[in-house]
Amino acid sequence: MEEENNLLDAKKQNILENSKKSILANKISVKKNDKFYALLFLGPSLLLLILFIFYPMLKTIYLSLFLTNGNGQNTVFVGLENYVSLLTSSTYLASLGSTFVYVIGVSVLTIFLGLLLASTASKNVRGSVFFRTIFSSTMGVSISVSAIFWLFIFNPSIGILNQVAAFFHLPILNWSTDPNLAMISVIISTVWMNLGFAFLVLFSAFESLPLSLYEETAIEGVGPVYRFMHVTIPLISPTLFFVSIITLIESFKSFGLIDLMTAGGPNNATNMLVYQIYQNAFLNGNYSQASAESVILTIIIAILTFIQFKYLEKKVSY
Amino acid sequence: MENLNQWTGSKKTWHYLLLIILSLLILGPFIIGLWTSLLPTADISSGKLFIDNISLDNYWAALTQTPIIRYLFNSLFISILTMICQVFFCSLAAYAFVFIDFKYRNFYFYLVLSTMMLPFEAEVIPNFQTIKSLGLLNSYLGMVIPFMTSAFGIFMLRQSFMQMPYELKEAADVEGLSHWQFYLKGALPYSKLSIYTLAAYSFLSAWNQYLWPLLTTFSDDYRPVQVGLRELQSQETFNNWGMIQASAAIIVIPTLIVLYFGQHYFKSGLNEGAVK
Amino acid sequence: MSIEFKNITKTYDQAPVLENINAEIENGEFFAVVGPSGCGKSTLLRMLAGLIDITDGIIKINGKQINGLAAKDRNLTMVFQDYALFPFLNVEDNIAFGLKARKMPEEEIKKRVAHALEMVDLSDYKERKPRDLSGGQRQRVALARAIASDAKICLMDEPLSNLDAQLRVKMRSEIRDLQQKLGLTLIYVTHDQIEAMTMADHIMVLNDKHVQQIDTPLGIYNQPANEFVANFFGSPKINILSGNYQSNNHEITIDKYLKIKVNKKLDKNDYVVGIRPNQMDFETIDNLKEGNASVKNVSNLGSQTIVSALLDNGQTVRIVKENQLSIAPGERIKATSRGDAFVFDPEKRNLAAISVGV
Amino acid sequence: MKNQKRVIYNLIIVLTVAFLSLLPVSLLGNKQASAADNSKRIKIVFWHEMTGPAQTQLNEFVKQFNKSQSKYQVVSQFEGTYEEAVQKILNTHESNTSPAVFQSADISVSQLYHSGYITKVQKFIDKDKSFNVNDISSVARAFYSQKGELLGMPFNTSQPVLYYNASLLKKYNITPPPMNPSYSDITRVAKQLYQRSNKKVKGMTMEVYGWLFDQLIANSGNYSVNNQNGRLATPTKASFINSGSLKAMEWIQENVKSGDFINYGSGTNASANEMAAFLSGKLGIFMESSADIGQLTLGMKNQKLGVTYYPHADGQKANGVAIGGAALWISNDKSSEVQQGAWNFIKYLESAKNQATWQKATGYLALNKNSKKTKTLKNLYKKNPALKVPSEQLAKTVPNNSNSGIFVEGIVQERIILNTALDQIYNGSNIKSSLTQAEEAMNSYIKNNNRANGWRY
Repeated sequence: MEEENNLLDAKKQNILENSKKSILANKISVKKNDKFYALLFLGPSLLLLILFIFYPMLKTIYLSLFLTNGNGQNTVFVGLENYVSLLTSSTYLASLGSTFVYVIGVSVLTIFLGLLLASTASKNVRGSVFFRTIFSSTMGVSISVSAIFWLFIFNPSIGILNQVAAFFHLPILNWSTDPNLAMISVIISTVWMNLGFAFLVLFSAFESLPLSLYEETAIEGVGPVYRFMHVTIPLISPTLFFVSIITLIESFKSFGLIDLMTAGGPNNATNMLVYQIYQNAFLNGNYSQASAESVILTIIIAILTFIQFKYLEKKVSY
Repeated sequence: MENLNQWTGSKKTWHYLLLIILSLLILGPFIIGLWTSLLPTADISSGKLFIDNISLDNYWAALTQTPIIRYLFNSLFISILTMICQVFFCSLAAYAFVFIDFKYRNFYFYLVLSTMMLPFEAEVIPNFQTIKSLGLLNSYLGMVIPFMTSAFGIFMLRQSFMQMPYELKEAADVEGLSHWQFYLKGALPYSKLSIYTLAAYSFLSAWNQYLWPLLTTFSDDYRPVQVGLRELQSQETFNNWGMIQASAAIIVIPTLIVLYFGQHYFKSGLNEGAVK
Repeated sequence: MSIEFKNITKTYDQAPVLENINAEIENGEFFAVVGPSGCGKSTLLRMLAGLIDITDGIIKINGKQINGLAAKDRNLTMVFQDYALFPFLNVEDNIAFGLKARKMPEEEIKKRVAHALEMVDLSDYKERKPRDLSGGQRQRVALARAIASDAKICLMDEPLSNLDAQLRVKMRSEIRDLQQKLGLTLIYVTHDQIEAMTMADHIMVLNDKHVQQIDTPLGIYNQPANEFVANFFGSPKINILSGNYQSNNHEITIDKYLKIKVNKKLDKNDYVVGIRPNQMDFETIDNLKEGNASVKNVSNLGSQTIVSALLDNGQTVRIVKENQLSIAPGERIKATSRGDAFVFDPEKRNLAAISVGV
Repeated sequence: MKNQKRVIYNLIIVLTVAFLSLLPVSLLGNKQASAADNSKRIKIVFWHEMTGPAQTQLNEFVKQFNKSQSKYQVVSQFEGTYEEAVQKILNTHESNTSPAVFQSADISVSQLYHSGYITKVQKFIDKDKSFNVNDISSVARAFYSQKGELLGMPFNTSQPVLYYNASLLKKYNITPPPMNPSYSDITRVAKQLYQRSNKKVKGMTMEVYGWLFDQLIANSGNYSVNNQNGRLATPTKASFINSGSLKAMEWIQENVKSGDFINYGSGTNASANEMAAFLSGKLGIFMESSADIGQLTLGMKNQKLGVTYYPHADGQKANGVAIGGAALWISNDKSSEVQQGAWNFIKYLESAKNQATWQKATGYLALNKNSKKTKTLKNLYKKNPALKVPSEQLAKTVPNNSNSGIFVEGIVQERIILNTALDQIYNGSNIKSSLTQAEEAMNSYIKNNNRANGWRY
């Protein structure tokens, strides 16, 4: 009897232990390595983004609340004073204004000319591949090269533009000193540089237009202009939106061409947001001011990017 | 796209005329730049542009008297390094977001995505300090490190990885491939096209870097072409226009080659990554 | 290689998808898991494969608990619905893919790949890329990959659902042959009851998070555990009719001509009766006032005729006759039962009694 | 697909070939440097902002210095404009790339003084018996001194002067301006040139450059900021509006109105364009640093260059102008051995012989009093008497607080602010309101800066 009892107990014990084991076993995941791999794979990117994007953003906000001395150390806490002085400074407001003029000018021209190039190149005639290569070629031009090409073209005394003007007895324009002309010259150079990219993207949208729609409108006897406005444009509107927003964002961040062509002048006419930041921080040593300007720039870019995301969300499943 | 048989001859002529005019507008700056690069500087600065004593002297001068070759090498080195790093780190992160199950995955993804809202141009001050304290001012690494990964690249490759049938991953699991093995032998070759696109894109954007190298390079040993050309331009107070145009021509050629071969990937990749 | 599921439960975000699954699979058995889409059959397969975690319960292979063991350590292979072939690898490399990952010696890989290709009759296609193959050929590559791995357990997840009907029939027998030849323990997930019936040794019917029945194909056909199983198997579909139980003569009456004898005493008044269409009969009636149903639709399949008719009490029945009939919609008939029928509990829908003949 | 593959392979091949072909060239470049870079030598990194012929000559000095001794190896690096360089120097301090010795301009005197990043050259002068500081122009030294101590060693020194194209004037039969011209003297020449050339030649320009404006104030004996240009105490306010600046700007606007004035804007491009126009005979008169003489004489092969003193208001004596240019400074973040090397290099550059060579090559004025005894300078003056003009102007100047530069932080800021005002004025804005705006901007800058540094404001 006792033996049997013991046996039973032992059995019970065994069952208990087994169930404990099974509970433990269940906790072990078949993907136990995943945490390690997630860290290994995502870690580097996350670390880099934190170190070079998130941390500096917070630091920039922090710096914008202080005054900085000649050596770039933040010394006196001033709260939002830097922002107040920025937003009441006529220079900064003028800079905001000229940035908007520049951004709008660049975007409108880029879209318009990009559409013109893309629609012209989309017709399959002999040699169209050759023309497409030409139209996209400015994508391979870097900032410095573009600046040098255009600086020479716009050079008031020896530039080709004024030489041609002189030849035809047209008025000689002072491209580098007239504020309006300088703005135009910077816009033209930027648009020229942007065109390759805009053309490439818009052209691929034209390429993927359904042929059947064209055939149908042709049957219905719709004119080309009407068709372009009411069939083509709506069909490529997602691409159009993409190109516009990218161009907007990129032109808000313009720096290189301005630094090379006008250095913000004349009379601050082309002193855009990023050039202001550079000028204040790395020429004047006024880090607090530059930081406040950086924060304002970030807000503008963030809003635009957010609009882009919202739009993408409809198109792309995350 | 349109039935060309219906096109009358004059319509075709007008179309070609338009194509040629647009081509000239696009090519104009190239042509003017290349032409002046063949002229003696003295003639350029006295305004004589339409002359016939052209020569390659300016090119010879640019190659021998300026560090332009060094600049080109620096740019090439930085761009290739950035390209390799970006493809590597972005694809790893994108892989994690698609094929690895971990806590708060979506949170991390949105975190990464949100960096696209923060412009690098607005963060140069603290980043300069960081690079300085890492002792990386005036070095290749200093110019590459902040751009070794990008939210855009991660996003694009994630989209591309998500288009892979998940069964491939399961098959690989059953076959006993580790994440690393599947990443190398499955995910990367499957998404080749997107990888090439990111490579081409990151190469060009690294090549076009301007502000950051301007701030962090202090000697010609490390200056890339963009900044190098700026230095050349400001050093030649006389504005040795011929030589500067020649330098620009020397620099524009490699990118045009990359563009010519990479065109297809830019187009498809940009559409994949952003529009569709 | 025997397999055992013990109280398997799977929940996603608190919502259960499988509850208390129990099953035992013998070595060398062809075990089909059948159920409508979304019933969790693929989930079960993936838990066995080690691709997803088990929330609760135990899975054993050869008596050894394998919870938490990584997929690669379970020594099994899997064939997927979409074949899971790498488009950038040719047939040969696709088959060798896993073997290379396991760092098997080159010689051995060559031998196995050649053998597997021979088994599926694709030796001439080894240089091709998947996109240059037909659907059936791709499926065979996936099979070859399973063969090459030498594992004795093979899991298949609806492997034939992307093929056309004719090819599917052909592949069924090929897979069955392979399984026999290689002595595989095969777990086969499908939503197609015919596949399960024709191929499997045992079938597990899954629905609504639970196992409905595990039995041989005939066992399932002849003794469905509940109305769902009865409904799921057999073509054309079983007739489910409601009737009243008369305790005095152990009979369930559906209408005046349709009556089922029950061989045991039941305790409720209303029951649900399942009669397979081939267990029903009818005769045409000229007088419109006679009979109990009128013909609605007639499908002549050549070897058999399927007639669907509306009973006067509003229920629809399908009747199969093994010959060609000339009968038109609208005609009056008298529908009767040949005798075989299942009686289901009206609430739980479980099998309550079986009627075998009158 | 196959096509893609081919494209990719092509691309890889092209890139690899390009890379490999550049590799040996750049490695060679490195090797040459390292071969000369005798590992035993102490490396002295030297940052400068010289361009054109000055850069060539400076590099030549570096080469000769390295040859002249075997202890130090000076490595010169170009750092852009003066404005960029100051900030780079401050930003890189105590990093592995910062220079041991650097060239920094008049604009940075106060900033560097307060930064605490420099070792005053006075320290080396006091120790080094082989160097007689009195050989160096006292006017130049005063500019870079504070409380009697020399902070940086003046190196490239210039004077703002007025250039005119003598050949053009002759061509149109115009009497050249006198050696010490008044505003109306210049106006006359400019107008005549514009009219007689049938408006083909612009009469005059003054670059949009705050330094030139400051010199106009200095020449009138006024101050740009209070506390006598910051020489008495830390400045607290700008004083851009004074009798001197008003007269000067009225003079400019008079010429703008009559059409003979041309505005080239500001920045590197502006000065380049201005120079190009002058050389190509499209511009008659401009005011710039005397440092441009070298380039101008080089560029005017067949034309004659005229130089005069900086112009002054009518009916007033010229007070004299401050020096321009830059000094050499020693960083205190390097070992004393390196600093000593830097000092030796500075000493080398200041020798009578080298200063004479420097002036001949660049147009910057020789600072060593003994330089004028050298053959180099004697020959130079004999050949081209115009080159003597800036030196004479410098010699005639009696230093006072008005013409010894502005001792205030943020001169870069001041220049930018002034550039804005000048641009407005050139484009016809009201002088007083433009300058008031500039003053306000500068005042708020000074206030914030003083606040940040804990000074009186």
